[in-house]
Amino acid sequence: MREVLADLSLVAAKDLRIEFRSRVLANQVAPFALLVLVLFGVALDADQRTLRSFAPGLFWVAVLLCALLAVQRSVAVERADDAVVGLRLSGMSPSALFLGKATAVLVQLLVLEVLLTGGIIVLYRSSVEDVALLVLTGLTAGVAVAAAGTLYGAMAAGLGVRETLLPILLLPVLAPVLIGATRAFDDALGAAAVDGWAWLVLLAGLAVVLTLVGALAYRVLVED
Amino acid sequence: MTHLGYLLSGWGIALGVLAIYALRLVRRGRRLSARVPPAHRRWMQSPGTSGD
Amino acid sequence: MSVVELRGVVAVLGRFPALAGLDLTVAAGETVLVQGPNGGGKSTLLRLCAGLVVPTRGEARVLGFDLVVERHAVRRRVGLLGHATGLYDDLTVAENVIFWARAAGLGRAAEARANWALGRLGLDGPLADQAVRTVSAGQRRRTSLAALAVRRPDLWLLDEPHAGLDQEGRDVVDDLIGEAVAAGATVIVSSHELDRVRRLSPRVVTLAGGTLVGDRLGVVRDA
Amino acid sequence: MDILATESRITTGSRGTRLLGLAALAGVLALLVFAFVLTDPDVRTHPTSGEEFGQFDAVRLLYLHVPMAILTYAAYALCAAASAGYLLRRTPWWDVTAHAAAEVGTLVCALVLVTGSIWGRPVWNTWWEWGDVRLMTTLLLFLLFLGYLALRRAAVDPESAARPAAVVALVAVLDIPLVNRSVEWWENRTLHQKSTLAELKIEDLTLFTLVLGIVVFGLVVTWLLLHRFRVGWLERAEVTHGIDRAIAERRGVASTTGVDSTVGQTREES
Repeated sequence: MREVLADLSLVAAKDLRIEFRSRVLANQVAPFALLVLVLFGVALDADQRTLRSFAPGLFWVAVLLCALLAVQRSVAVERADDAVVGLRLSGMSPSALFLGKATAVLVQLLVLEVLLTGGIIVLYRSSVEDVALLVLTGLTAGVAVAAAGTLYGAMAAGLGVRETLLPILLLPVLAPVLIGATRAFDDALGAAAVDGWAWLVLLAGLAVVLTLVGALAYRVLVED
Repeated sequence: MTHLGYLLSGWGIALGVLAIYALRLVRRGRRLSARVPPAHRRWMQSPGTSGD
Repeated sequence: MSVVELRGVVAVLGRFPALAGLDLTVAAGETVLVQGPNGGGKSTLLRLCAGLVVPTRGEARVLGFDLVVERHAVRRRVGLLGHATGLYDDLTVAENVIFWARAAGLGRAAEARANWALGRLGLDGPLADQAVRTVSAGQRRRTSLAALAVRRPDLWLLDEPHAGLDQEGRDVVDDLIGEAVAAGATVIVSSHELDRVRRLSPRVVTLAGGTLVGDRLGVVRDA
Repeated sequence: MDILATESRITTGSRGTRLLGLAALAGVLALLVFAFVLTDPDVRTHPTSGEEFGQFDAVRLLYLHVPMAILTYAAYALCAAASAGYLLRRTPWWDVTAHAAAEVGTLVCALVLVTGSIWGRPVWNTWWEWGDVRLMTTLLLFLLFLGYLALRRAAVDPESAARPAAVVALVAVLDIPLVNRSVEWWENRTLHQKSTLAELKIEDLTLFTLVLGIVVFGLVVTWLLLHRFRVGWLERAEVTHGIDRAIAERRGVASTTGVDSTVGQTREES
């Protein structure tokens, strides 16, 4: 267990350091996230009330689109110079590897979520009614997205067609996450009268299931 | 009979698509069969021989 | 004890039988040079011995482990230098080597071992703190070798280790191989530079068409 | 010519599947007779106003739609079971079965969505109803398995896609209850069943026709599955056969490369 934690943090720290150096997130993904928010605003004809009530859904669609980019980047880091071979020879457990990669993606997603939250407050005039719910939802849904993304990213990359295959594999799996996170945000942002905490429970279930499945399935995928 | 258009298109599309798929499967099977030695086609057993 | 024991091994990549029935035995402590035409199966042989390619037919044991069922045990005990260098462009030379040392489970010893390997390959000094993306191809290759050396593998699998290196770099590689053998490791090298490797290795095996077509044990006849 | 005879012509058919195919064809014809001639349209009279309402003849689409929906889920269940079997056993039989079930299941699933939409237009007055649990679940399941099939096609050789595909299938099927749950909460309204099927007077003949539909489409799907399995099996066999040939060819090349295989000198040395 301690070994798994050590390997997890080693891999996650490595990915985050690479991210910090290359600034792909800051220079490409973050502007893209804001761009998506602006495009939604333009497409929906800038009616403030519409935007405000749709803000939770638009927020999470933007997160999913950014997650695709983050996952592809996370995969590309290992594939660029075949470092993935070294990882397979390293003796690190595939589960630790999976959790490490997923943790790094999660951290990046959380940064993007903070940014996007600022974006919808400024651009869509959303107001935060329940901070705790907002934070916990962002975290839990982030875990689910990062876990599923890391699993399917590795899968698509293994077959050598990651760019085109990843969205069609990943997005349908994340549909319940999108629904749950949107509803929970509806409550947290006061956009609709729903019980956000009940949705948070569903999200937590999803996050746990996807993380466990990912940690087990990663072993199956990287076995050879 | 009411809704005749809906009925015909519903049943027509379903049965039509299934038929086309079946036909294509059979064709694909024939093409592949010709390229694979009979030992690999284990369902091609004359009656009387035991399975496998 | 033999470190590599292959009997009638077939390895299929996609639909291509890269190894088409290969027999090869390598004893512990031996250094073997693999040569042969391009596409003859040299790289696949090395990847197979690393436990990265699964034999589809035949019997294959490496370091006493069966390659079909005990690949994992094999993997952590071998070091492979492939065509790619397996480094992270955005990390420095030292960070890369330290990462791979930690990944090999060296724990506290990782940093010291990494420093030793960096020094051994002439990568210490300011070069160590340069991002890998900015160093020359030869230095990159040396970094990769350092990342391999920190693992102290029992079986070294080197695919064209001399490619892209200058004279000094080649000598360093040869010294490194010599040291590894002296420490009891087994080395399999594929190389086009026959004369150079023959100084290290009396045994030359030739692969063509995915099979063994030559296995010569003998004195080097200098031209 | 007796079409049941074991022919010398090479096909994926066998005596058993030919019989099955004939039974399925006869079944479809019988089902058409039941669905269009023998059963009555769904016409109900309002107890107080005496107005006629109901699905009228559109109900005849249900004899097609409901059995296919049941078989879609059965095929996907088979795919998940075979995928689990593959991960445990790692033999091609399970993998080919999973692939066959996924492909046939997805085809039927597409038809379920289309026929459901065609039925929904006159009865619910809409082609598509957001927030209906079963519609959404089925649609997402369909999309999940489109991804599965895309992954299968993207692979260079069938073997390399086997494990990822098994994982995708298992995750997809695991996803069903979650999707179902979340959509159910999402919009707490379901047009299905409560408003339509349950109110339908299930007469004996109606029920019989529905059951007949399940049996008939069961036969059709079984026939398709068997043939799809055999096609998949042949594809594998073709690859194996091709590899055998390639090995022989490669070994042939090896002996003619001109490298001296005896102990001694290689040509480059001299």
